[in-house]
Amino acid sequence: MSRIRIVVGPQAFDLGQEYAALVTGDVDSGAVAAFVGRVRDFGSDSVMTLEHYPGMTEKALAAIVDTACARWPLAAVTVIHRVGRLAAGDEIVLVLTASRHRRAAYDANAYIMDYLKTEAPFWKLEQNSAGRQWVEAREEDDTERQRWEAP
Amino acid sequence: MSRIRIVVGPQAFDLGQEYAALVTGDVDSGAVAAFVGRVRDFGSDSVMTLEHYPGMTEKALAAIVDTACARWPLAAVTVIHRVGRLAAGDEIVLVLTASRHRRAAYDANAYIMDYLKTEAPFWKLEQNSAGRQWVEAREEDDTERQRWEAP
Amino acid sequence: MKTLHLVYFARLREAFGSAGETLATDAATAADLVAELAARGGVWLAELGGGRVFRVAINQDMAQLGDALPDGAEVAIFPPVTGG
Amino acid sequence: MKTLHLVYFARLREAFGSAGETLATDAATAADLVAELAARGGVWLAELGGGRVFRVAINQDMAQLGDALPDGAEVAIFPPVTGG
Repeated sequence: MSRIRIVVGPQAFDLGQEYAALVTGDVDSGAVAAFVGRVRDFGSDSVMTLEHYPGMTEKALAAIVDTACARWPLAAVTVIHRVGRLAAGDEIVLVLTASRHRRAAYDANAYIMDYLKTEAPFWKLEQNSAGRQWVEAREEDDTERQRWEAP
Repeated sequence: MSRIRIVVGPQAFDLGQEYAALVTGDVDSGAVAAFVGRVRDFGSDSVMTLEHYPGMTEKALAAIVDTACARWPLAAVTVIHRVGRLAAGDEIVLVLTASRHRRAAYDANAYIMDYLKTEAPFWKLEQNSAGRQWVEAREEDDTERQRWEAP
Repeated sequence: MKTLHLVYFARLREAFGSAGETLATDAATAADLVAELAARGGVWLAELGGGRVFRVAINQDMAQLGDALPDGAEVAIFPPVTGG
Repeated sequence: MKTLHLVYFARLREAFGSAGETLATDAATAADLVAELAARGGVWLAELGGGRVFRVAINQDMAQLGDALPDGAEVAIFPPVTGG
């Protein structure tokens, strides 16, 4: 069984602390991959608001992580996604994957991010001095997800 | 120009601190990938000693990172590799890659690790109550490197 | 007649001026429901009438338009997701 | 005649009982040098005579056996690397 931690909420996270919590006492995971997604600057006074679908969000993330755990030998997975108001440079999402194998840690991490980007119900609203707009989904994200579905 | 930090030495590193140093003041890198390689437990009282080729090590790592920077749009890269005596659970290597693009951060990170594993002059000696032995190179590592060389 | 609990998110929530509603309907599938809502005209037609892309979830699972709607289901309609 | 600064690492350093040596030689290529060392017999032949895999670096760059050896070069011989 993989150790799984999924958090959705407004609180900031600390990569160092999450890494330490993931690996403490684990002398079998030779490989840990991490991904941090951050708010990019999109103009003066830029503020991003992350909306989500409470309940479904956690369910969707759990399903994605379970699928990753079935596909790769993972000792532990952490997924944290923030919601609410964020500023440029703030962290949005963290994915940590621990495995005996380097390739499994990398691939499972990218898999989780690719599915999170296309299946987990979060929406970004960008606001700055020029106005406000909902971020449009990128076709590229669908393409990146699809590579995991190839026969 | 990418910001590049390469460290080879006996000191432990702190993922959280290295991440913070990498991204502080950078509101353009929406994606940061990290990889941490750790000493796996290989028996009671296990101790690992990392030997390297001073001078060539730094040169080889710099060449690998430069190639990655030419191939992907990277804002910053950190590579830290420890040498000397390490115990089970200790961190050996850290690679951090920051980019505007998620896929670039992941791929450049895996590329650097794959080349580090096959081109950078480090050698692992394992010692425990059962004896001592130099770790043998794994064919798998060559295979993983070769996928970056496909036409 | 069945009862559905509809919820709207993000751009659609703002366009409809509503976070959700409880609806008594004969819609058998998600496609039927979407057609019924689009028939309201105005912003409903603009968003659900074919011109724009949207997603449907039934009881908090991503669904296809052909999927059946159980009585009492929570049905969410929202734009393609943009988290991460 | 040229002068080479040889360095050995890891398992080879231990097998040869030496971290390196300065050698006056006529070896034109890395292959010539390896043949000259293997001709010493014993552990040199065992490690460099074809039975085991090793790597060569010339002036701290990975090299092929056919590569030329400049006068004064630092030539390293070591097992396949196992870092990371």
